[in-house]
Parts: sequence; structure tokens; C-alpha cells
Amino acid sequence: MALLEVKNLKKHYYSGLFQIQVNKAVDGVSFRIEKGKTLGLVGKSGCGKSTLGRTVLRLLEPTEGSIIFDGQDISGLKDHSLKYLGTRMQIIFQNPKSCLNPKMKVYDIIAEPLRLHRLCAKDEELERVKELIEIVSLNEELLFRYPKELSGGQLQRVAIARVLSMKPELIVADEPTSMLDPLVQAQILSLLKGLQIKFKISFLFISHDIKVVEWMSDEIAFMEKGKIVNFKIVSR
Amino acid sequence: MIENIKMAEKLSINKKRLSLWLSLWEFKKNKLVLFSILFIAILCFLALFAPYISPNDPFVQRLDKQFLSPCREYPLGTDEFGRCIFSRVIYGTRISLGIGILVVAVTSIAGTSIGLFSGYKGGLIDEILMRGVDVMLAFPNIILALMIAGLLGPGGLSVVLSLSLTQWPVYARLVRGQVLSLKKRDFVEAARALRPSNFYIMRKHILPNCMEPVIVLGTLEIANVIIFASALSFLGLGIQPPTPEWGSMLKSGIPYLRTSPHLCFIPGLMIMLTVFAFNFAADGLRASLGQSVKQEVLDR
Amino acid sequence: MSISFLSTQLLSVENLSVSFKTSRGLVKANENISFEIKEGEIFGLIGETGCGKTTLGKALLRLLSNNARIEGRIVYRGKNILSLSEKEMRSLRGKKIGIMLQDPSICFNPVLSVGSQIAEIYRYHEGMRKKDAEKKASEMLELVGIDSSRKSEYPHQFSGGMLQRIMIAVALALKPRLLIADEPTKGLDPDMKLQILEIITKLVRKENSSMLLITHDLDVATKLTDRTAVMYAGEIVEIGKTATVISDPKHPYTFALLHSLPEKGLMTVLGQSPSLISPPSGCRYHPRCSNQLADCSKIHPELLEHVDDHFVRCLLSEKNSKNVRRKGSKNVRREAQLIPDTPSPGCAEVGVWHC
Amino acid sequence: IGGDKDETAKGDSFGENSQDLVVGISSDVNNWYLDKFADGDARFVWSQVYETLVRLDSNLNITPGLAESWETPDNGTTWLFHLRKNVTFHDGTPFNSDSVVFSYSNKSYVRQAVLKPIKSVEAIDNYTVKFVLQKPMPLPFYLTHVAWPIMGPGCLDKAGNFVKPVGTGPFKFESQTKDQEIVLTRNDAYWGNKSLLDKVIFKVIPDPSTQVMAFENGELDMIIKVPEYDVKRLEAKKGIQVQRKLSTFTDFLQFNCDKTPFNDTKIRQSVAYAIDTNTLVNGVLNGIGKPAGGRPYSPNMMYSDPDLKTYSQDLDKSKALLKEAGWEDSNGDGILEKDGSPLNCTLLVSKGAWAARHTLMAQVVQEDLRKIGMNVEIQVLDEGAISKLEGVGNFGMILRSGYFVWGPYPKHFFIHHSKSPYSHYHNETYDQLVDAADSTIDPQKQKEFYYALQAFVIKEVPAFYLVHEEKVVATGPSVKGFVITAEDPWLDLSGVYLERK
Amino acid sequence: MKCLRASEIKRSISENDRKVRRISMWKYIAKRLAMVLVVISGVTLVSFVAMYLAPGDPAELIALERYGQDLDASQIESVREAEGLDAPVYFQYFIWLDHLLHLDLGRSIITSDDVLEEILLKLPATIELTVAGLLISLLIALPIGVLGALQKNTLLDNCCAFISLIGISIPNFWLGILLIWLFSLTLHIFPSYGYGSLNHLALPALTLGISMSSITARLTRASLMEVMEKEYILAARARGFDEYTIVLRHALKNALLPVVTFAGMQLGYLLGGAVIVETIFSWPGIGKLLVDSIFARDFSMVQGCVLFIAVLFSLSSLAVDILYAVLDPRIRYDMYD
Ligand SMILES: Nc1ncnc2c1ncn2[C@@H]1O[C@H](COP(=O)(O)OP(=O)(O)OP(=O)(O)O)[C@@H](O)[C@H]1O
Ligand SMILES: Nc1ncnc2c1ncn2[C@@H]1O[C@H](COP(=O)(O)OP(=O)(O)OP(=O)(O)O)[C@@H](O)[C@H]1O
Ligand SMILES: [Mg+2]
Ligand SMILES: [Mg+2]
Repeated sequence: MALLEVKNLKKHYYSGLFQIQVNKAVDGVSFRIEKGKTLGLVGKSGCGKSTLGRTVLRLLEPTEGSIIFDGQDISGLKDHSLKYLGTRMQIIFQNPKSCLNPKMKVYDIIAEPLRLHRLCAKDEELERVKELIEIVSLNEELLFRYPKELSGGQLQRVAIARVLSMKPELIVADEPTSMLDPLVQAQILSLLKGLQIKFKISFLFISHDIKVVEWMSDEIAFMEKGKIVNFKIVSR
Repeated sequence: MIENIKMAEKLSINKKRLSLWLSLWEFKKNKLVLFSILFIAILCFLALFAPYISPNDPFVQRLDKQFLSPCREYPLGTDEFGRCIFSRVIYGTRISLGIGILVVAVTSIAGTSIGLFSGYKGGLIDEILMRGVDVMLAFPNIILALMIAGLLGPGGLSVVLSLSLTQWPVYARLVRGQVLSLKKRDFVEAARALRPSNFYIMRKHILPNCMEPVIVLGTLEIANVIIFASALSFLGLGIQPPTPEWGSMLKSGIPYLRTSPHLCFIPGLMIMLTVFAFNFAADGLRASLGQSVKQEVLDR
Repeated sequence: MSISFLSTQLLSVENLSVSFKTSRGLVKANENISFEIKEGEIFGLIGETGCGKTTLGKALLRLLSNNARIEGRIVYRGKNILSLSEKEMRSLRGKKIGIMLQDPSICFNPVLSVGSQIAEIYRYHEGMRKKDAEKKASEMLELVGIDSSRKSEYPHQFSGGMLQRIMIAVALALKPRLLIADEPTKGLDPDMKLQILEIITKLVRKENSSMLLITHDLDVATKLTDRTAVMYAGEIVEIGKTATVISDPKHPYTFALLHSLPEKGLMTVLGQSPSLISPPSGCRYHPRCSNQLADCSKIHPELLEHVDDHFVRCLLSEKNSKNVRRKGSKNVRREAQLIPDTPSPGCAEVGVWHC
Repeated sequence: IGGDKDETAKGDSFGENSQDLVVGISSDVNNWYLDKFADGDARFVWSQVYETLVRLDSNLNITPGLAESWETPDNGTTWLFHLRKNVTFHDGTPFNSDSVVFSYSNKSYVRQAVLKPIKSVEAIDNYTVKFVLQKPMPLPFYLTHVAWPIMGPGCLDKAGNFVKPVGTGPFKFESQTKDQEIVLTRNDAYWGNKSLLDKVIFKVIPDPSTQVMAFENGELDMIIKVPEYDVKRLEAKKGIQVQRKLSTFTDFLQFNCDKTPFNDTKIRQSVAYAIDTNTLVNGVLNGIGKPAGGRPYSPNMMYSDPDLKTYSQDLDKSKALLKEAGWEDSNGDGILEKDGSPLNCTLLVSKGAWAARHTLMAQVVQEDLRKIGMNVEIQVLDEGAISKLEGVGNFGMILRSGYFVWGPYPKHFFIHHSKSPYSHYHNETYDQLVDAADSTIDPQKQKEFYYALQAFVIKEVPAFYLVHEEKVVATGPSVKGFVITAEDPWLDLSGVYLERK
Repeated sequence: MKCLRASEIKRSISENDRKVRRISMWKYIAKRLAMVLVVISGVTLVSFVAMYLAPGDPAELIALERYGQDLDASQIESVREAEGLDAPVYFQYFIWLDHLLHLDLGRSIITSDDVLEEILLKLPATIELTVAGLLISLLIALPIGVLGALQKNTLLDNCCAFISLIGISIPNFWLGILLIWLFSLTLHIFPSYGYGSLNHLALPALTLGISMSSITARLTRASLMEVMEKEYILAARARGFDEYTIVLRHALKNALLPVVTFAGMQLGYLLGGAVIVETIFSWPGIGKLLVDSIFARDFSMVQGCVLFIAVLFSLSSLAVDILYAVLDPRIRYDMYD
């Protein structure tokens, strides 16, 4: 059974004074992601990739369609009943500079999910965080710094460590390397790939760089104006 | 926090960073800012220990010793009732600072909460609250306070009330603007992906990130409130004589402007210096927190 | 692209160092940079974010902020740019050397129409009348593929790619001999990227001008440039004909850079780019280098000629190579021979460089 | 600069030797008709335009005004006034008994509020008017008040609406700019001595110290109520003339005798012992005025008892009285308590420029009372606001001056009468005495009554009288021939002329 | 060839863009207008509530005014009925609004003058004062601000910055008194009170202008400094223009835009400051009327003044916003979203 199955998902933005102008950002999308596999998503800027990613995570309210995660349709669930999903599906963002709270230290950023979901005892926390920071191969020395004192690649690693702390089953990666230099991009991509193998994580990998997606994914979906126009299996 | 530091020590990390205090510490580079903070500290000291510092009772009249120039017994001379101006000025510190801090405490808490709530909730509630703020801000700065103080009648309480009622929208608007832009930031989205309560996000992720401008604005507002309060007293709607309030001292000195101008000059100078110190401190804070003056002016 | 026109040198940079005074310390953004651009040549400068490419580009026109300190020499046709007066400088900027700054969306004055911003250049520098200048501006816009009827519109009404093209029009308005293009394709989608590059090269080649193309896009550098310099942490680590550098990189960093692309196997290099305030001792790349020697952390390698016209800053290649020539010494020698203000197409020295 | 200054003050049209007198007043004339009391400084302006039947000379003796003579055939219930002939109003209509009847018609404020006992006003013939009263009353004294003068019927249009001021006075109304200035021109048809001035310009400057500044800068020729603290300095200045005269007004602390603590006579007495009226005058009032020590009548008032035993400060006695009344400082904060509540009270002071000294005096009073353990809160309010609080009895003390003062006539005691809404004082003996005094016209009997009343006030202290006011008028270097009068509302400009350099 | 085709496509898109811009300009103005109307009705509500909460029974006050001192309860009641004061509050509000719409602000409780008439009578003086104050403040502020920005971090700039910070800190009532002391009492140059000639205007306008100029100067300096840091200034420099052209043509207009917006807000300061300045200098304007009415407890007049000032202020900010929209081509229409 697929970990995630999306059927005819739609997300329309309404705007204007009377909320009648419609922007069909995602307009009837269906796909599935098996456990431990990666679906790549490519398309031009503004075609609705990010919107799709967020809707799948239920960070946005879907307009129509169903999102079946691990056998349960989560498209109609209310906010409070989504809480259990908090640890199971996560997101990584494009811009590492803006995805970490500038007022929290790296340590707190990584530990926040642990505390919020009581994933470990208080006295284990430090151990866990150290473990995580090692996984993303960062120096412990960085734990008590603020995000603005780190470089883009380091920040992206912190973001990944934070997400990993919850041992998620699905990660939506929204252009995680498009702001990074080639060298750093290579680092992050191979890190992600390694993690996927190690922890059996499924990815929805969004990017507009077809080469990157090809390298990362098992299957690629091409998106255009809110619709998926083509699928392509990557053969290796 | 302490926990973290302990851990940091365990990890043998020497660099401890306390962001705000650190940035406050950067003031030492700017001597004038340091000076203004020193001045504020002195003012607070004067206010707290007024009874011990002032050489004379600020209320006692010596009608045989009116309009004295500065002398040993009266360091700044005496006023029209032969009262010691120096002592009165010192006691005045209590009132001005007291009102300034009280009003700013009340309004910043209220305004910030409203702005935070309104900005985060959005929708109709936001619309209504913000129109309320617009309405309040449609009254030029001191006019509404004047009206309210007029309705309530003169007195300290009415000064505090009228200024509190009129000053909160500034914070609300500032904070709401911040919240709106923070709401769109990825880290808030990332926090939402953890699916905590809204209150948690507001407290943990949004509020800390809009505190800096609020602190700057608060410092600035102390200056403003001190001016407004003394203006109300000057007009006769605030603190009443014989309470030694700078504005009302200034007012009662006007008739003697020609012969004893120090009756007007000294309290006016005190207001100016105090306000200046707070403005300067706000400037320094802003500089070390990296905000632009333009923003401040537009925020006012 | 052929390298047939390459002849005299137009601009040479000698031991240029730029540092910024900041509260955290001295940021050494450029150190000991030496290279030259010849007439009609397209010279590429590649490197990762923050390695000092923009700084170098701006330094050439003395456009750096006040906290910058520049050392060394920048010789444009025999004149040291760094010792020119403000007034002489002004006659150089725009007229002789044009520059396209990094982000077009913030490089236009938002309250002036684009047409007037181009026309202004003609009016100021060539003293044209308003009408003529505007006509000229329209021509320039058409040249870069923008409908001239849009000249009265304001910058915010154009898309990023269009602004980039308008920027080309501005930079080339006075037909400068050298165009400095700082990441002209950053943030554009592939289609637009191609268009922009096509326009630039076409116009540059047409006038037989030279260009310094700053980019971190290896594809672009490969396709367009005649020669390329690779920068790492404020230094040039490798410089040579583009074809050679790409096909046979001698510096480990260049090698890593080339192989970090997914299609090339996504080779990973550990570590971060170093701080420019306190760069690593010895070779700056050594902490990340996969085949470092014992000396790498101690000896700072010099930029030495590996093979013809291919200079590398690496101990490894220094060892492996026999005919090592120091780049700095050469410059010193040539400097004495330069005749100010007279471009000398047939200069013998050039032959040494480019046979 | 000097020339410039003159110009700014008087505008461009003023020539070298103009006879235009510029007088500073502190409030504008808000009404020109009899339907309302012309309060504030309106009386100074009114007194130039309007005239009364009976007038006072500068020593407060009654003299003929528009009435040449008067008589009462029945000891004060009926009064006959014989009017001056050949007087015309400013609009040219003749003055006669009809205009008197017009002025004291039923609608007028004075008939409704002050002259209630008047039953009727009739014109006997063209120049004789008969007033019939309900009880004997010294009517001529009342008619001296400039706030109820004789107006010409031309004031009103046919529909009965007020159009413009029409009087018989030495000056005619010319123009008024609200809250700025009132311009009067000489009435060339004046029946008495015509004024030497061409124009009188009243400039409205509410703030007394601003007035003094303007005066010293030469922007004003005359200020009528010089603040006490400026008098010495002005007197010392070359060219400036300062004239002072004891007026009929007395500043007093009016108690609210209905409410604690002042419902207790002992408290009122202790206040009287606590306040040092001598220092009050010599200290904050710069020696202007006479310390009253509780004496209700100014010495130049009719029937003022010269031998009245007044108060002088005695803090021990004052404290003893408080103790007797049960007030003691039980918690050591310096304020006395009784039954757990502290000895607090409010002191209302008028904000108006009418008596700028009151704010100063109030603070001295406050400080004096603090010494005996009474906590006084001063509230500076507008006159109207004070009246309202006074009416409902929501006050402790009020500091004010001259209520119901008609020239020298001692009508003032009426304010402590239980029927009046002022002191909230209820004492039958006192009421009877006041009523009796008010309805005799026999001077001897009146004197007895008033002497008794003064002694009563000293003993019972329904109000504590502080200072007999002195009127101070300052004139600039160019003003000649001005003589101050004692009666406050009157500003006598006859004989004044200007000599500008 | 290829690029031309692409540019054609882009062109048609931007044609649309332009239309959108034109429409959204009007939309923006309409939106602002609607907003101002909402704000103004809020302002009326606040004024009404304040008046409603004012101490004293309005019926009694009106009756007093009508029938004189001796009132009996029945007279008050009849007034209450006749004036609709016995109706529920919200009803009274609508009645009052109706009067407002007919430009009837009621009558003064104390003098029974028509409130609006009285305000309009005082308006010219206030306008005269505020306009003069604004002019003076700009005359002082712009040169100081521009100088400061261009001589950034020099001694001169620091002095200017210091002085303008002091200027912000001076309470205008004190400044007024200092000016009186200096120019009127000591130097005898200007009169200390009064209304009429330019001489009279001098001190009040100076007081208002000086206290206002500091903020404007700071804003001008900050704004120009910010603009001078902008990349497009660098770009202009890269085109070989001299500093003079750069400042005048490229920087100043951008820098002055926020100053223009601020001018709208300044009117608020000016009106607020006018209250105090008018009181000090006995300037017969609305501010003084307001203060006097407060002391006279003439609440209908107070309400009228406050309402009038607030509406004036709202309308002027609307005007400034529209002006700004016209001046700045990149106006953000979603400013209030
Ligand atoms: N909150 C929103 N409200 C209204 N419209 C939105 C919102 N967010 C996105 N859109 C619109 O939805 C469409 C899809 O946006 P989306 O961000 O998903 O694109 P994208 O493919 O991720 O683009 P990019 O590659 O630039 O990130 C766009 O037209 C965008 O303008
Ligand atoms: N004005 C300045 N003051 C201080 N440091 C500066 C300044 N300008 C640039 N730097 C620093 O100099 C270094 C080089 O910057 P530069 O902009 O030249 O990099 P770059 O190679 O162009 O990077 P990118 O590819 O991101 O444009 C950076 O570390 C930057 O922080
Ligand atoms: Mg996206
Ligand atoms: Mg760059």
C-alpha cells in the first residue's frame, strides 16, 4: 500500500472584495508515493508546486479531493485531529535563511519538536540533539548559535536535523537546494539521499531543476498550471 | 535558559550569547547613548530616593523667601511660594517617570496583545480591530487625550487613563504589521507543521520576533508620554499644583518669566533632558537592533 | 566560439587586494588578484557565493563602499584606474567600462521611467538634446528586444528578464570597450537565461568589446567565455582558457565544482566555504581538499603556470609540473614595457601569452 | 523696532497723535443684551456704552446717573425716578421713561434673578418712572450695577431679536471681532462731558501675564486688573503709572456647611485660626490688598464695622479646636482622622482670569491647612463648572471674591442665607437677620443689623474672609488724565487723553 | 530570432499588466476612500460616546439654556422629550448622525453659539498658523536633513542629528515660552500674543515649525541616507554621473516621497501642537477654542472641535495618500491589506 495517495486534489485561492476571483493553483492532481520512495515534482515557477506540497501536508485547506496518508483520508480532518500527523509528515523549505526562527538557538530549534511532542525524556534531550546534529554532520559547537550566525548550507542541515528529530515518514522538500551553491547542493542532496536509505523516508521532492530531480527521484511528475501533465519513471 | 547555558558549559562552549543584553552592551561604543542611559539611571535613582536626596520639603512654603536665586540652602532657588525648586524638581521626577513607565507598561502590553491577536487571527476580527485602531489614530496625537482628560476632570488618574486610552493603537498597529510579515515567513509555517496550538506559535515564534521594535517603540513612547503628560498638566488638565509636576511648575512660573525666568527654565529643561535621554536611548537601541529611523518616524 | 580576435590587452589587474572594515574584523574579500582581459575577449569569473566576485567587479570601477580598502593596480589601457581623479573616473565609467550590477530589480531608479534612465546617459555624456537622446534610448531598447513604446514605463512594470535586458541597454549605451556583467542570468528560468546571454554576447562581439562575465553557472561559463578564472575565498585558484580549465581542471576545487553537478555524478565536498576574516592557513582550500599534502596547511601556494597559459594555485600541481612560472613576476616585467594610452595590437608580449 | 511695535499693536491706520486708547481685558463680551448677566470683563465695556439710572462717584457715594433724582414716598416700597432730559441713545432715539420700562421689562435677567421683589415698573409721564416693590428695599443701590443699565429699544428689531447695542454712554459700539477686540467710538451726542478719545479698543487677552507682557511691550495702553505680582515692577518702571484703590470686593473661603468636615463650626473656626491673612497679603500678593482676618466687609463698604474683632493666625488654638471636634492623627501621616476617615476636602478655584491671584492664594491656604493636618485638594475649574458643583453641594471649600456686591451696599450676606444655593448654611437666626436687614431702609437700623451680622459671621464662620481686594490699573506713558475709581465694574474714561511721542 | 518571439509574448502580458495597474490605481483610491469613510464614522462614534459619557444631564443643560436659572423638573422632562433624549442610546446616535450629515454640530451649552459656525470662525487662524508652521518646518528641515545625509557621519552631520534629537525632545510649550522670553521680553522683536499681522504670526509659527522640523529633518536625513545606499544610486554612479546629478535627479525624489507621506501625518502633529501653541500665544484658533471649551465644560463644543479636527485630519491623510499614489509609480496598492 502506498504511504501517500492523492486523488484529484484541488486548491483554489479566492481573492478580491467578494472572494470571487479564483486562482486555481492546484487543479485536480493525483499521484501516489510508496514507502521509502521519492516522487520528484518539476514545473515552472508559479505552476503550483509549493501549493501542492503544503496542501498535501494539510498546512493548507484543500478545496477538493482526498489525501490518503497511511490508509486514512486526512483531507477532511479538523486541525486538532491532525495533531498526530505532526511527527509523521514534515516539510523542508527552499530558503534556509527564513525557515528557522531567528530568535531561537540551534539547540532549541532542533529540540522544539522533541519537547512539543514529548518524544523523549528531558534528560535525554541533549543526547538526542547531539545525535541528530551528528547525523547531519554538523559540529556540536554550532548548537548554541543563532541562525544568523550560520551559513546557508549549515542552516539547511539544521532544518533537516529538526525534521529528523521526529522520525517522519514523509518529507516534502520544497526546492531545498535552489538557493545553494553547487558544492553545498551536492552535500545536501547526498545527505538527503543517505537519510532516505537509512530511515526509509518517503520524499515529495520539489524543484525546478530537472537534473537534480532526476538524481533524487524514483519517479518524476511534471506540473503545468496546476495540473500534472506527465509522469516519468527514472531508470537507474 | 539556564539549562541551556549549563549544557553549553558541559559542551565546553565559551560563547554565551544573550542577544538583547549583548546588543545593549554594544552601547558602550556610543558614549552619548551610554550617557543617556546613565542619565535615565540617575533619574530613576532620584525618583526612588527623592525624600532622601531633596534638601527641603517640596511643599513647605516660605513666603518670606520667594524667588530666591540659587544658594546653599536652595540649590536651584525658590519659587513664588518660597518653595525649594530643586526639591520640587526631584519629586517631579517621580511623577513624570511614574506616569511614563506606567502608561507605557499598560499600553505596550495591551497594544501588543491586541496587535498580535488581530494580526494572527486575521479576517473579520482583524478588520474590526484595525479599523478601531485607525479611528483612534485619526485623532491627532494629543487631542483625544485632551478630550478624555477634560471629561474625567484634572488629576493624575485621568492623565494616566487618557494617555493609556490613546496610546495603545500605536503598538497594536506596529505589532500587527510585524505579525503579518512574520506569519508569511517559512519558520512559522515550519512550526505549524509541528501542529502545536495557535497560542504556542504566537508565544514562541511570533512574539519574540516582534519584541525588538516594541522595545524601541516603548522607549520612545516613554519620551512621548512624558511630554504629553506634562503638556496636559501645563494646560491645567493634568496633575494639579501644588504637586510638583514639571508641566504644572512650568505653567505656574510663566507670570514671573520676566523677573525670575528660572521658574520656567528649570522644569522645562528637566522635561527636555528626560525626554532627550529616552529618545537617545531609543535611537541607540534602534541602531543596535538594526532598525531604521524612518520606520520609527512613520511608526509614531 | 573562436578566439581569433584576441590580441592586445585591454585591462590588467595586478596584485589587487580589497578588504572591508567591519565590526567583526577585516573582511579580505579579494587578495592578490592578477589577471588581464584582452580586446574582444570574454573573460569568465566563477566561484561560489561570497568568494568576492562582485567585489572584484565593483573594484574595477571603484564603486565599492567607503569601508573598502583597495591595494594593487588596475591598469586600463596603460592608466592605473586606482590613481585616477574622480573626474577622470567619471569619464571612464559607463563610457569606457560599463557594468551590469547583480540584481536588476534594484538597480533602476523606481521613480524614473526606463526610457529616461537610458536617455539620461546620452544627455549627460554626449550632451544630446532631449529628443535625440530619447530616440537613441528607443533604439537601444529595440536592440535588446524591448518594444520602444514601453520606454515611458517604470522599472516595476517589467519582469526580471526584461529588466536584465534593459540593464544591458544601459550598460552598452555608450559602447564601452569593456562590459562587466555580474551574474546576468541569476534567478532566471532557462529560456530567459539563453536569451539574455545571446543578446549580450551578440552585442559585445559586434562592437568587438571585451567582457568580464561573473557567474557561478558553469554551463554559462563553458559556453561563452574565452578564458576563465576560478575564485575561491577571495583568491584566484585557477585561470586559463575555458576549454582547458573545464576539460582538465588542475585545482581540486575546480574539479569538485565541475563534478558537483548531479549530471556529473554529484561529487560531494565536505565542509563550508571559509570565512574571509580569518581564512585557513596555507592553502585556503586545504580543509576541504580530498588529496591534501602535509604541507598544504602550512605553505600558501602561489598562482603558477602549469601548462601554457594555465595557472593554478596548488602545491600538488606545482610538484607535478615542470615548467613552472610565477604569474606575479611576469606582470612586473610587462608593466615597464607598457606605453600609456596607446593600444598596441601587435605587442610581442601577447604572443607569449596566447600562442 | 519701537515704531514697528506700535504699528503692530495698533495697525497701520493709526496716526502719530491718535486718540485711540487700547485697553486689555481678559474676556470677550459674550452678550450685549439684558437677558443675561454680562459676566467677566464685559462690564468694563458695557460701562462705556450703557449707563445706569443711578451712579456712584469714585468714593462710592450715590450720584445721579440717567435719573436726576429719586424719592420714595412710602419708606422703600415705591420708588419714583425723575429722568434726565435731552439725552439721546446712540441711534438717535430720545431717552425717556419708556426706555426704562423697556429695560426692566419682565423678560430681563435682572427682573428674574435679582430684582424679583419688583412688582411693576410704570411710566408716570415721559420723564418719571415708578417702581413698585413687594417689600421695602433700597432700590437705588441696586440700580447702580452696570450689568443692568438702560438700553434703547433700538437694540431689538421688530421681531424682538437683538440686533446691536444701543445705549446712552460716552462711546458707541463700532465693531467686535470675537475673542479678539471690541472697538468703540466716541459718542459726539453725549449728554455729559464728551470724551477726549476718538476710540477705545478693548483687546481680549485672557491670560493676565500675557496682558502684562503686551502692556510692557507697548501693545496696550491700559490694563485694568494688574496681577499683584507685577505691580511693584510696573510701578518702578519709568512712564508707567500704576493706580491702586481699595475696592468693595473681598476674597473669601466659602465652606460647604452641609458636609463633613465643614458642617462643624469648630472645624471652620480652626481653619480661620490656621490661615495667616497677613502673610497671604504680604507674601504672595505682594502687599496689594488688605488682610481681612475674617472680616466680611471691605472697610470702604457701607456699615463695615471698623472695630470688628478679626482672626489672626493661632495654630495651637486651631489644633485644639480640631481635637475638640474629634479629629486626631492616629496613623502618623500628618493628616488628621476621625472615625477612620482622613480630614480631606476639595478647594475649588476658578480658572478665569477674573482673579488670577486665587490660584496662588489657594496654594497658600492649602499649605496653611496642611500644617494643622488637613489635606486640601485644589481643583481649578471654570466658573460655570464651579457653579454646578456648588449647586449640588459637591465641594469642600470655594475660593472666590465679591458675590452680590452692589457698590458699597452690603447685600453680600445673602449668600449664606439658607434659601441660597451657595454656602449650604442653615441657621434661622442668621436668615432672620439677613431678611430683616434687607427690608429696612432706615440707615440706623440697617447699621445695627449689619453690625450684628458681621459679628455673627466672625463667630460662626460660614465663610472665612481673607483679603480685601485692591484694584490696580496701570496706564502706559502716553495715557493722561486717568483717575481710578473704587467701584469695580466701572471704568471711568472721562478726562482721559493720549499724548503719544 | 528566438528572443524576439519571446519578447512579443512578454509584451502582450505586460499590456495586461498596465491595464491592471490603471484599474488598481482607481481601486486603491476607492479603497482608501471607503476606509476613510469607515474611519470617519468610527470617529463620530467615539465622539458621540465621549459626549454621552460626559458628566451632566444634557436635557438639563439645554433646559437651563432655554428657560434660564429657575428650572423645574417638568421643563427638563419636556426638553428631554422634545430633543429625543429619552430614546435609546443608539437611536440618539442616529439622530445625532442625521444632524451631523446636515452639518449641524449642535449648539454650545455655555454660549449657545452654533458649534460649526464657531469652529469655522476659528478655522482661518488655525490654518494660517499650521501652514506657516509647516513652511517653517520644511524650510529648516529639508536643508538640514539633506546636508546631514550627504555629509554622513561627519561632525556637521552629528551636530545636525544631535540638534534635531534635541528638537524632538523640546516640549513645544516650553519652546514657546523660551521664544517669548527671548524675542518678546528680552529683544522686543515680536509681540507675545495676538492675531492679525505677520509679526503676530512669527512666534507661534516658529514654535510650531521648530518643534515639527526636527522630525522632518530626521526623516529626510534617514530617508535620503537610505536612498543613497540603494543599488540604483550605485548604478547611476557606474554610469559616470557626478554626485550633483545623482543627488538631485536620482536620490532626492525618492527620498522625499516618505517625507510627503509624512506631511500628511504632520498635519496631525501640527493640529495637536496648535492646541498648545494657540493656548500659549492666545491665538484665536480651533485649538484654543478646544482648550477653553474643555475648561468651560462646554462638551458640545469640545465634541465639535475634536470631531472636526479628526475629520480634517482623516481627509488630509486621504489626500496625501492619493498624492502619493500619483507621485510614486510603484505604489503598493495592498498597503492596507
Ligand atoms: N496565499 C496565496 N494566496 C493566493 N494565491 C497564492 C497564494 N500562494 C500562492 N498563490 C498563487 O498560486 C500559484 C502557485 O504558487 P506556488 O507558490 O505553488 O508556485 P510554485 O510552483 O511553487 O512556484 P515557485 O517555483 O516560484 O516556488 C501562483 O500563481 C501563486 O501566485
Ligand atoms: N561593503 C561591504 N562591507 C563588508 N563586507 C562586504 C561588503 N561587500 C561585500 N562584503 C563581503 O565580501 C565578501 C565577498 O562578497 P561578494 O559580494 O563580492 O561575493 P560574491 O562572490 O559576489 O557572492 P555572490 O555570488 O553571492 O554574489 C562577502 O563575504 C561579503 O560579505
Ligand atoms: Mg515554490
Ligand atoms: Mg556577487
